[in-house]
Amino acid sequence: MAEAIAKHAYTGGAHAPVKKATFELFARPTAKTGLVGWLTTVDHKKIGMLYGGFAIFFFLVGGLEALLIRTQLIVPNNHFLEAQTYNELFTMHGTTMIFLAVMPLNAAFFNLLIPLQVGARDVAFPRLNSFSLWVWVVGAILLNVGWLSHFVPAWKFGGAPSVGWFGYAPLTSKAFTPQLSTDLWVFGLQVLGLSSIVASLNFIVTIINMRAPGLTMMRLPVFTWMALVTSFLLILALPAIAIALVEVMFDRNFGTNFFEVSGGGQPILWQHLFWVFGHPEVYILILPPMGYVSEILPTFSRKPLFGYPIIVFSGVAIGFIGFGVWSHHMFTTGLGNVATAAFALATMAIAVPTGVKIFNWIGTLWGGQIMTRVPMMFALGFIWMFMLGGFSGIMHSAAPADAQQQDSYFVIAHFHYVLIGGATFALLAAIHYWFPKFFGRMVPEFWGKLSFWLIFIGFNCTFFPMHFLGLNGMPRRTWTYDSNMGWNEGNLVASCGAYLLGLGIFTYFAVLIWSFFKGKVAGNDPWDGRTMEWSIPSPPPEHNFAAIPTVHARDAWWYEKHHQEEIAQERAEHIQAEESHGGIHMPDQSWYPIIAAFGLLIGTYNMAQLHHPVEMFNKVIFATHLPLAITGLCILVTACYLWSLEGPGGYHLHIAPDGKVTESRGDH
Amino acid sequence: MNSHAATIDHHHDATTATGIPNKKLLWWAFLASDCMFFGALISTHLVYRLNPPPGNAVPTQIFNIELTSFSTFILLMSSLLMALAVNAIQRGNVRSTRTMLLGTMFFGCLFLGGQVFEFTHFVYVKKMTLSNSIFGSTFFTLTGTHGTHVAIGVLLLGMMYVRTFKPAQGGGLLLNFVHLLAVCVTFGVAFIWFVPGMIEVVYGASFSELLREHAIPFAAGIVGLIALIALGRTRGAVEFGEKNAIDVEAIGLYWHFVDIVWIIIFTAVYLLEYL
Amino acid sequence: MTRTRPAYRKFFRFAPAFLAGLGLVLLTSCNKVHQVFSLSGPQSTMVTDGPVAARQWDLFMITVYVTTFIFIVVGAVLAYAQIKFRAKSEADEKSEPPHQGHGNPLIEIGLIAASVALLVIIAIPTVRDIWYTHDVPDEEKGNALDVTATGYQWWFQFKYDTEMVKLPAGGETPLVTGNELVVPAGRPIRVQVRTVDVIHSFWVPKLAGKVDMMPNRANFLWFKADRPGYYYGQCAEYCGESHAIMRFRVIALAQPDYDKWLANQKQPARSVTAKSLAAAASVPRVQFASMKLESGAALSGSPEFDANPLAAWHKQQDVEKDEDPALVAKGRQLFSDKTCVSCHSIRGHEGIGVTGPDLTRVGSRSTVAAGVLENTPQLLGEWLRRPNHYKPGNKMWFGGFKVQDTQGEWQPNPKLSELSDAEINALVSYLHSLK
Amino acid sequence: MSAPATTADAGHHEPSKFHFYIQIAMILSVITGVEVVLVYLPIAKWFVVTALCTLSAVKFMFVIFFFMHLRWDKVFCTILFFIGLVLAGGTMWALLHIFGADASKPLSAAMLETAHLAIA
Ligand code: HEA
Ligand code: HEA
Ligand code: HEC
Ligand code: CUA
Ligand SMILES: [Cu+2]
Repeated sequence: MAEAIAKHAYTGGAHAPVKKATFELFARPTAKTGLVGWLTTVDHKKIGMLYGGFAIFFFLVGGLEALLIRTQLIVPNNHFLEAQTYNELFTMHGTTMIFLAVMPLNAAFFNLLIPLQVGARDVAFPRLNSFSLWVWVVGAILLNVGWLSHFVPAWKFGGAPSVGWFGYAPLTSKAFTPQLSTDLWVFGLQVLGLSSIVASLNFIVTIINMRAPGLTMMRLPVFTWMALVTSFLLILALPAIAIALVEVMFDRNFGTNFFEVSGGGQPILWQHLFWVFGHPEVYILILPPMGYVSEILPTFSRKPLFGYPIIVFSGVAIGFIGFGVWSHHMFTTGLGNVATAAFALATMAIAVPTGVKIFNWIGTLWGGQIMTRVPMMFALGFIWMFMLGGFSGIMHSAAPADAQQQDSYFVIAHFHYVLIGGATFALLAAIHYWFPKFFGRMVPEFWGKLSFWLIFIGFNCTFFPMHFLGLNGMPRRTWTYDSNMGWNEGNLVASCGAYLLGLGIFTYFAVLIWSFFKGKVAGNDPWDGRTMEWSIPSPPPEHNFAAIPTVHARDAWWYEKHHQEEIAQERAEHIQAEESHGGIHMPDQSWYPIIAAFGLLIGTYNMAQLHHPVEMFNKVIFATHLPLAITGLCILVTACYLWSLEGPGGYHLHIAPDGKVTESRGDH
Repeated sequence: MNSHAATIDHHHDATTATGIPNKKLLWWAFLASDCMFFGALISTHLVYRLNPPPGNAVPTQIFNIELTSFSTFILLMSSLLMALAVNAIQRGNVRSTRTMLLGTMFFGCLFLGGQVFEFTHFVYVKKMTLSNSIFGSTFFTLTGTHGTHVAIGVLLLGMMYVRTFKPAQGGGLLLNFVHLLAVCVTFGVAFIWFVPGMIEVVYGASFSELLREHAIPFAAGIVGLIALIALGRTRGAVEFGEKNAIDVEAIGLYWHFVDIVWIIIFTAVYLLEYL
Repeated sequence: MTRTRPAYRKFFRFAPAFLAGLGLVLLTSCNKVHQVFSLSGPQSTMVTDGPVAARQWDLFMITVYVTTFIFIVVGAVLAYAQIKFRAKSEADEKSEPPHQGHGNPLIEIGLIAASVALLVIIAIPTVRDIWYTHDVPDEEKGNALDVTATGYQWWFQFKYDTEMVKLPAGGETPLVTGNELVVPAGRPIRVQVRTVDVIHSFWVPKLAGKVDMMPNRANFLWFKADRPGYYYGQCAEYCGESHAIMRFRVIALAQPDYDKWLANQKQPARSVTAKSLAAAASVPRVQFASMKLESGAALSGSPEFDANPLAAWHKQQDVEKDEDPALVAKGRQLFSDKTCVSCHSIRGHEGIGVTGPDLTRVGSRSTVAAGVLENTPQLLGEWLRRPNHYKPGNKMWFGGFKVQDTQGEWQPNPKLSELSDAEINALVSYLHSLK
Repeated sequence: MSAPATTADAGHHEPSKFHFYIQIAMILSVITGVEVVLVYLPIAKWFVVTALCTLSAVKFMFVIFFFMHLRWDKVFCTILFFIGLVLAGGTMWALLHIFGADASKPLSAAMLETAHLAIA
């Protein structure tokens, strides 16, 4: 009985009767490859790869923006860029790197790995997952369309957003930035937030509810734990910025007074709401990387993670304390002594759980057999660099000292150490580590190591001098500086370092592309891994597991490798049981998620310019964008409705004893 | 699998690791997130109440506490009906579920109508707009967001209601769509024009005047209502049944949440002003 | 994974050691690198000149000591583990896996306790200094000078709340200056920071950390200059297009000098008459042919200026010897005719505007346009000719030299758009006569 | 499975909570009534505020535990929801304290005060 339910309720919904005569607006696509296959996919691995591909593209774009920034600052009083362009560049650099590069890269790994690590066939809500992806794309488009006005005068967006990545009110009010770019920034972030919330809800349910038998919470791989904490942070932190963005949007479009001083508004409220989100956000960026590192270090030390429960607990603690420290970004806004002191102390407290992680990673290395493969080098680089970044964070937390550091290059140094030395290093480690799993090919060691050293050296040359620039009084977000300030050499070194770093990044990705086509074919388990994803073929088949595994220990695969007979028998039984009740159920692809996202694009794009007339072919078509905005929202609602009627659908896979997979639809 | 062959335990799902159905978990997580949404909104409102600027609206001169208390009561009743709808479907009673869903929507509509009345009253009679005072900005945004939640709730309930008619043998998408349209039109007209109008009448406006003023929407509403009644008759076997209890329950969670948010708003935004 | 170790491995193995060595050599020998890490610029937070900044630096150093200590300890252990436990050979990697140990709670608790203890070392002075840096200490309150600094996009206005000047029309008003805050050394200064538009921030690194100028908030900070000096300040909160060059200066003077300066400030604007001239001038001093400035140059301080800025500032206070009364009078006329008066005030002369800095004594300032250009005749002329080149988006260009048409497009203002060299010459003479 | 579900064997269902729900709803309405009356009663302000907060909290709990079935569901649902609730509550509490502090008095409100002083 329970098995029967299992089969149906796997996708969580109603089971359609056998002979269905649904009036279908769009036939459910079945193509697994090709454009349609990718656009309508609900397979978590494909969605993960799409996330990853887009994110890497935007990482390069953000990096290019950074290189332009560094080029402008290479000498004093430079005229390479105009002030306005520079402001657009750093705004978009920050926004891109955070929302369009690191977050989606993490989302990519969530998608790729969570179902594999918990032993599931997909996420809990596969179509919702595809919706998150396409909504994210909508947000990325909205944020970046502004660039077009630099190339096509007809697009009057007023350039890319230029309010800084935290868009402090009242600079975002219509009086100071009347351009459309700011509206697009507001809507872009809002849409990205929606995407993240939806995706996170999905991951939370997947991790909590779709664990394979025997996989208790305290056996969950650390990466998955960190993904869970991150997802919680996302659903709890994003609402704050969502409300703040709504308020700005109302201020800009409907004359409300939230941040309008003449009406009694207090712009500081924006800062509070932003950082209530913004600080947890930085842990959203770093916790998944801590997860990657916690997977990679044990693998290459050939030892389990030291102090697993404490690492997990400290991750949760970081997430929790992270909600109580937001005002450390506002030490200079005159919070009052008590609040300043309270937030300073709370901020320092975060060093403790973070330190615990560092200590346990060292504990993991201790007594191991360290194999310095490329992922391991990035992971070790992560520990070193993140520690340095954490220390400058502690320096910030001493509020009176921060009065000198805030908005100076010292902050830039701090957060690039944690964001690049931390998050990015770990991501590069992760990409390298899991590349063989998802593409079935190895990345050559030599080129990997070369790119590591280029990146490591370039990174330190770029950002180490920035500490000194900051202490020497160089403010951030300045498009130019004078030659008598003592900043010339530091900036020159930093810019040269940035080029080196760029070269390293270029090498890294060029090698990946080469390996994709020409790399040595990897086996299922090239690194002698410890978690479940290494137990299945590379690249993983559509259904992930021929049989849902039963988990017996914390490092599930490691355990299986050392208890092979027992496991083999268990496996065979599982396969048989599954086949006896109809085979492996797989969800159907669907058009509706992407159509809904398209509706959202039309809706938000037009809502952003509500008060402008719609012009086409030099003619005013509508007096406002309202009709188009409503059209977009109607598409969205209709698509969601059809989506709910469509049901999860599905087909079955049957695995023959010789491993051949066949597909069956309908009757069973 | 047959619905009478198995007892469906509505508090335990054997297919998930925790025994909590996926959908229920999703909605509870979403509600946790929604707490932060309203937390941020209510904070904004209260923060601006702490130190009001000159020229701010004076809430007690604007509010109509009788009407708001009545709305609160209405929303509580809708919660009751929602709970009963879940109760009914968990016992496999589709008929009763439909009635309860309609009832919930009806009360939701009354609440929304009350809010539409309140808003227009504040704007045109009390001269408090979204933009002429900070109180107006925060008040309308907070209660408006809540109202939007209610409206989305009504829409979701409408979709659920229509779905209970989905024939067992499939097909009928078009009819389904028309049905949903009828729901939208009827309830839309009810809360945008009819209910606020009736409140005016209670406060002394003339009914015939009202009819004349909104003749077109009212006509549309009546057409919608007739369509609803016509389409609402049972036509053969339906797919919807006890196994869908989780779907109804999920929407129920949302609906009750909107209710508890109002419990807080009612105290924090309205009642406390009277002290 | 090849059997034999490729040669490159050797290189990579020694890379860290090589790097560390290279770093050390560079650090100790090369002068350039020395400059990178030296913190003695005009906005250094290390070379402090007042108690607030000194406290902040000392606190910073405490954090540095503590974290360096941790870094050395943790780093040493980490480095040791990395070297000691590295698989020495291919065979090592394939051998029996090491003991699968899971952790040790005692070590963990010990480390947590140690971390907390180290944090307490930072926390105590942090809390103490939050209170110290917040407001003037009680015993000095009576001696404090109150000023109000107001941020505008992209310049600063300074108001001496207690120093009143007589208005020509009768009544009195607090003394107002722009972009240069002159204060007495040795006395605590309490600055109320305000803004008229977006958020700015008041930051004079050598004297005190920054406090933001928040709209709708009564923020303030205090500082004291230990000795007379010329201090660089900068807006530290991103405030729009020209945030980068929203600068200002604080000049601390010995009390007698300050009193003299104040007395002069309270006078109406200086008028040049033939009688007041020391010697007759013949040639116009401004040579516009050389006005082009190469990129990369110092705009706000020439080498002579930088050698001793305070002295340069004092020199700037002196009336010029070779003034041409006719030219000055022409400049004064132009100042009205060209509608400069609508934005600027010159107390005692024409001018009622408040959207731009008060120019009553603009000739005695050491910089033009909020610290962007040194106030030489040549650079002042540059400013008047191309304000938008030196300060993109500034409100003198957009609003003065350019005005918006009905479509919202910026069109040149026929009155102001292009000033001729002769006009600029006259205006500069006039503005520089205002000492 | 497509038969109208009313025919299903009632014995397999859990007992109906119809009357129970109605009782809860009545309690909720009564509490609401008491709240509205409370604000008009001439009693000490602190008492009314405390009473209002308590009563709202009681209503809140009634709805989530009975109407929303938390009482009958796995505790994890309760924990999940309370994470959000506690964080939201904590953030609100912190924000209200920060904005209630003297340092946070906005200039516009201060203006109002001086205006009052001028009149007085
Ligand atoms: C990945 C992102 C990330 C991470 C992990 C962190 C981690 C930390 N950050 Fe950082 N931070 C940012 C990203 C991040 N930050 C960004 C992007 C900004 C700027 C935003 C902007 O303005 O644009 C910022 C700004 C910022 C500020 C505001 C500066 C300012 O604008 O004035 C502060 C102030 O307190 C701060 C503090 C901290 C602290 C205390 C930590 C701690 O979590 C660090 C803890 C780690 C360690 C301390 C190292 C390891 C610990 C040990 C070895 C144990 C022993 C140590 C001790 C006992 C000290 N950060
Ligand atoms: C994860 C986040 C992240 C990452 C990875 C980076 C990466 C880099 N950042 Fe980052 N930075 C931020 C987040 C990040 N930054 C944020 C949040 C801000 C604050 C913004 C604000 O103030 O609002 C900021 C601000 C900031 C500034 C300060 C600007 C200012 O205040 O005026 C500077 C200046 O040097 C800088 C430099 C760099 C450099 C050199 C890199 C390098 O690491 C980049 C390396 C990558 C490359 C060099 C790419 C190489 C690519 C190619 C060679 C091929 C290109 C091809 C195609 C596009 C197809 N950044
Ligand atoms: C639309 C208003 C406006 C008009 C008209 C205008 N200015 Fe200005 N002026 C400003 C503003 C605003 C600034 C500050 C610019 C900045 O630093 O961002 C300024 C700065 C200056 C400065 C530098 C002041 C200092 O303290 O550094 C001088 C000198 C000056 N203006 C002279 C003139 C002259 C001469 C004219 C007429 C030819 C003129 N201005 C017309 C608005 C105006
Ligand atoms: Cu003013 Cu930056
Ligand atoms: Cu932070």
